[in-house]
Amino acid sequence: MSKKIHVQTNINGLDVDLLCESRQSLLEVLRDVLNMTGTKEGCNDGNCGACSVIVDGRLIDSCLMLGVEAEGKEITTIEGVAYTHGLHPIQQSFLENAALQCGICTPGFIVAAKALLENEPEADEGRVRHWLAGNLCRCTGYDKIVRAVLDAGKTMATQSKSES
Amino acid sequence: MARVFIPTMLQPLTEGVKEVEFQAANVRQVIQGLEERFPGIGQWLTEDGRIKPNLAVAIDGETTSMGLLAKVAPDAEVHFIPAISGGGK
Amino acid sequence: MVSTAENKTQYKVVGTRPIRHDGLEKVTGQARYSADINLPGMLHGKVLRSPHAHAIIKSIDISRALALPGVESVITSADLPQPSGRVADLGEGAMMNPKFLSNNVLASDKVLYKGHAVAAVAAADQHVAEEALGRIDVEYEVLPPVLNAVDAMKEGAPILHERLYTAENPFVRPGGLRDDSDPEGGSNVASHFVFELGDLEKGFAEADVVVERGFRTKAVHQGYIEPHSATAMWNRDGHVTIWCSSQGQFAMRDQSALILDISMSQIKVIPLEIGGGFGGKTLVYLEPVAALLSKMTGRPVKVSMSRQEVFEGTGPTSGSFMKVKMGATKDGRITATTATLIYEAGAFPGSPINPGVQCMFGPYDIANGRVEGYDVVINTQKTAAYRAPGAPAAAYAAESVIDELAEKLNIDPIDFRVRNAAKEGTRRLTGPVFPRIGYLETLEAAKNHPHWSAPLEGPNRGRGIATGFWFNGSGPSSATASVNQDGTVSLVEGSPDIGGTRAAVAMQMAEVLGLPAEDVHPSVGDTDSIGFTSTTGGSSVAFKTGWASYEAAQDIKRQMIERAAYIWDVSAEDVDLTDGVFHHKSDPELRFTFKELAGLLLETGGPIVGSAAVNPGGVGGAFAIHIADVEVDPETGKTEVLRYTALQDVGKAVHPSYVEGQIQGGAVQGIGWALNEEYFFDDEGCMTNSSFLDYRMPTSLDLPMIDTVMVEVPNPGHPFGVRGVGEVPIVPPMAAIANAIKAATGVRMTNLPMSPGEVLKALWDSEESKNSD
Amino acid sequence: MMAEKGPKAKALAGGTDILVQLRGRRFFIDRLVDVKGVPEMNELSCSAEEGLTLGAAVPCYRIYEDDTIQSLYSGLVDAAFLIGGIQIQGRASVGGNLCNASPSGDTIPILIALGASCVIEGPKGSRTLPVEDFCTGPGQNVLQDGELLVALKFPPPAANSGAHYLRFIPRNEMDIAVAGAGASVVLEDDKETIKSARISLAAVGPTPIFAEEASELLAGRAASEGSFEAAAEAAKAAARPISDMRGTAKQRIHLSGVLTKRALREAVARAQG
Repeated sequence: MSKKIHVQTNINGLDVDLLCESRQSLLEVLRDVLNMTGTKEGCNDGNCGACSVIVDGRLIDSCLMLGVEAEGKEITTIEGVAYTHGLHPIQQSFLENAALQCGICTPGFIVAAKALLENEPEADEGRVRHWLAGNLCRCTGYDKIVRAVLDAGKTMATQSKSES
Repeated sequence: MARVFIPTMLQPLTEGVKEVEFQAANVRQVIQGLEERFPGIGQWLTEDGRIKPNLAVAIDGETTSMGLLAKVAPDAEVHFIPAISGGGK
Repeated sequence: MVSTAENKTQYKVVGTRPIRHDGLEKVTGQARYSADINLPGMLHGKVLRSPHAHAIIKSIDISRALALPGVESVITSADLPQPSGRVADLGEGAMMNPKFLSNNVLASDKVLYKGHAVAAVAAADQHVAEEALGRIDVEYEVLPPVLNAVDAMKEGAPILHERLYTAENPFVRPGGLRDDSDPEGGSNVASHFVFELGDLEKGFAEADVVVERGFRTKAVHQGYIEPHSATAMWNRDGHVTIWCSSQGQFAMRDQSALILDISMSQIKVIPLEIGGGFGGKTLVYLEPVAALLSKMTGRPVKVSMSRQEVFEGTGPTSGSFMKVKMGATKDGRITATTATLIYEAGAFPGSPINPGVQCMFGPYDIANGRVEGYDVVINTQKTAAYRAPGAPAAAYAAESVIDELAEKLNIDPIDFRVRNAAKEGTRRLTGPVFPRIGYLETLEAAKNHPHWSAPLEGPNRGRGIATGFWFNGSGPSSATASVNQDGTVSLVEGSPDIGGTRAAVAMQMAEVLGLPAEDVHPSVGDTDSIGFTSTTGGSSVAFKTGWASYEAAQDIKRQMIERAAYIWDVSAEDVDLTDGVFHHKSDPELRFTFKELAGLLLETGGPIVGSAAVNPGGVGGAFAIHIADVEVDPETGKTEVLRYTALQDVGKAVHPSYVEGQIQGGAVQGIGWALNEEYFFDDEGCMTNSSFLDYRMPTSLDLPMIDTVMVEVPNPGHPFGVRGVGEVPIVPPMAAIANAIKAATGVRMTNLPMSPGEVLKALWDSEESKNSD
Repeated sequence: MMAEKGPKAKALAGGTDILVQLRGRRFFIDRLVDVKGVPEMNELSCSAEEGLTLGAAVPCYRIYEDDTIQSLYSGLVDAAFLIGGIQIQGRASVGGNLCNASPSGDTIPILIALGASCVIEGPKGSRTLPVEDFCTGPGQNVLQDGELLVALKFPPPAANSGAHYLRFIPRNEMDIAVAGAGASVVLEDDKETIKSARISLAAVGPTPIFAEEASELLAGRAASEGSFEAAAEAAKAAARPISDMRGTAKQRIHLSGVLTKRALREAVARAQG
């Protein structure tokens, strides 16, 4: 077993110190080191998006980033999407639109949708479908997921207007 | 009278007879009745005193889960068909 | 859209769209799936897999692996008892040959496909375990592989199983082995059977038009996003706990017990959330391996598959070769049909040939027919069930030929189907007659749908339809529910939930008790905490476990009525439950809300628990018709799906959103199967596209919205009219798209997938044959 | 750091290829050096006068989110926007895609079409060479042990120029090119005559191909279907594909023609403004 490396990072707003091996991916670090199992492994080669997280504002597959690269970064995972006292509009919209069946791809889709809608709440169907093409779902045929993301975008657009 | 259908691949044993009618109150009696008419056919239908694994009995189109005990109503149709094991959504 | 044919009953909960009970955990990442288990002291297992498609294992040397620091145990099939080759009944037609099952989990003397498990390692972490795999020295004697059924059936083909005999009987059995004393050699044909009805010769003589076609489909994978994972802890007292995600915790228990040769009661299987199954999580792969590694090490062991292992080591559904001949009269009446279906079982017998044959002509009333089926073993992954197993390929062949007949006769394809539609009383080709079914209503709904009449303009575009049938299943099922003092009910049921069935099952209980859906809290029990429940499969759960839940609710209702009567000192016969209120039939003063009475239970005789265990008959079959618009790029052969509508007889939709979801998901899996999905093998039998990059499942960008129409023809065999809904939507898409491609290009595609390269080739061939005319 | 370990050292930029290859045990290394912290490798400077300098570790999203690049090098934006999905574009770099030297690498043909050159630093100093000379075979490139691709340099866009890259894939995203074609054209001031053109192909040979004959025959010809057709035929002649699970050789040659035409149509349309 190889030597462990000390990494300081920030996950979901909390500063985190951790030890990991240089060969461990960020996904492994989240799941096996930190026991944050909400981020899922579907393929481990960047082709399904189940492990999507946001790093410094950018949507990525955590299986394609090393844990040691998290040093100094700000990371958002599915565990950090909900508010302290309630669900994020995207989560609520997934529930109301029945946009999940087995639920294994759901964390990845919600994180991906958050990365889109926080910048572009008015994204249209074409934009949403393109953005989500890196996230595979085998249960739903995407129809209800796309609707849920479009609906959540509307809610978020209204919210940001009423806030400003 | 129960109306009992002979599966295609057992029809060589019945010299081409495709269905027969006789009195039977349950599946056990159906098989006994078949065996009386077509000696040897029973071994294709039962094994170790029960309906063969992977074989289903349909009474009036409805697959029964009661095996040899299943009741056969007067004038019921009885079919022997391959059981369908669970597929899965 | 819901189109109600004869829905007279109004329900309060059934037919509404509450938020599913397990939803919150799934949108926040808290839901625990199989790979999310981490136990103190846990080891990680990895499986060594065969690099060859067909080889004799001459020796396995594990010493170098064991010497690696961090490695705790290495196992091979020598550590498993070798069961007999006699077929065992694991309940409800779930037939297993224990020897085949065991040898698929760990190969014994031969490896039969690339990816076949050979040995397993438990180590401190998965990187060490992976490293150890490279230190297991296996000596193989490589044999020539046989990679498709036609080759496997040839004289002199390499034989996979020296003792396998061809079961020439009507009752397909997944492989029987000859006695060792039997001198006959083996066969790759595991079974062969025939169904016949009427008089074929007469039927074809009456036909004005006859169409005959051959079809080929490839193996496709269920493609669930969650890879298999199992964690086991073998306790010192010989009891084992297994945490895994499967479609049946009892199936996992019973299969593991068979392979480990221990009593089923020594195993407790705890079902975790399941990240998709579609039939593919009905067989054990890792569970006995994790258990044995735990036994060897005395520590909990988790074994997880990579995506490549999922593709190479678990069952896709069969590839097939099919021939169909069908005749019809000028006025559009089908007079006769024949079909031969050869399904590839993979390394061990048991393709879904049987349901394929039985569903093939399900939608039609055909007086004269003959269907023949073959189950053939080849050197590829052992196939597993996949959504309506066997039916989609068969429907692709049948519905393509029907489309061609309608076209030749110049009859509208929906009208042609209406003229030949199966209805209540129609005798199926396989013998039995149909009860009340909703095929005609579904065809009518399609005919009246705006999609069918919408103009489709532009070059290279075409519209196609196809229909499909699936029996639907039932089976033993159990439910237990306890009334809480706050007026809610905790429901434990036995069916792992792969698509929202917890909600559908809880809603049926809520309906009986007059409670809102949210007040019934469903969970899926482990094998020690709920009665036997058959696997989640065959679109059976909303039906059978819904029924168990309905009966358990009736049990609660009866007991609570008795309790109210006791409190009021009246006869129970005079008390009823209406809209969630217990009341005296003639004295309006005597009433308890459900919540009020629930609060009184402990002091008036104790808690109330309702339970039911059922094995219901009364299953109603499902019919679907899909309409697809496509555009084919004539320069690249690529097919774009422009518009898609799926209509289906759903019986009674308990939770319409999740019924729509099933229809949409099934349709899209079918679209993937139609256009791009396939197992691609090199000449040595190695799968070359075992990743989500090259095994091309549809992405969100490849699809339009999938419109659904739920036609509700209640199933008279169920208290709420429920029919299974999950499987039939994968049956029509391949033919619907093939028929649309034909309309767009004039070319009929008879092989799946209809990938751009294949379509392009067909376009070139058709161009060439035109030029040579 | 790289030089110390010789062939057992690799550079890590976005990691979207190399981590998968390491996991698949395609090769074994002792050292993986994260080069994203190297300033020159993260440089992104673009102007109409100076052209574009693209640090080898710059991820794709920085290319397509840059307004200047969008207006000056829209062909490069095409390629950066279609690699993988959004998640991949958040990490993957054009430099990494080039070093990976896959015949089907989606950004390489447009680099060739745009006349980009590679800036390479190594223990023996720096050197520069045209992109079309960089790849030497599937997964093979000219880099010697210890050498590193630092940046790509693009000449300033000529007046009346336009470029486009497109590929053919069975799905609409998340796929490997069955074939791809890049084209850049410079038109005369009449905007109807081609002054010069560069055409390149992906996935139809052991390396991405610079289709010289197809490029040269366009010079001086009308920017019309007839010319595109002629170039497509020449591109087909330049293609030397294999048959594999992603496509047959015949299909790929055919697609080389189809895609060359389509790339030229769009490149000309862009040049005409």
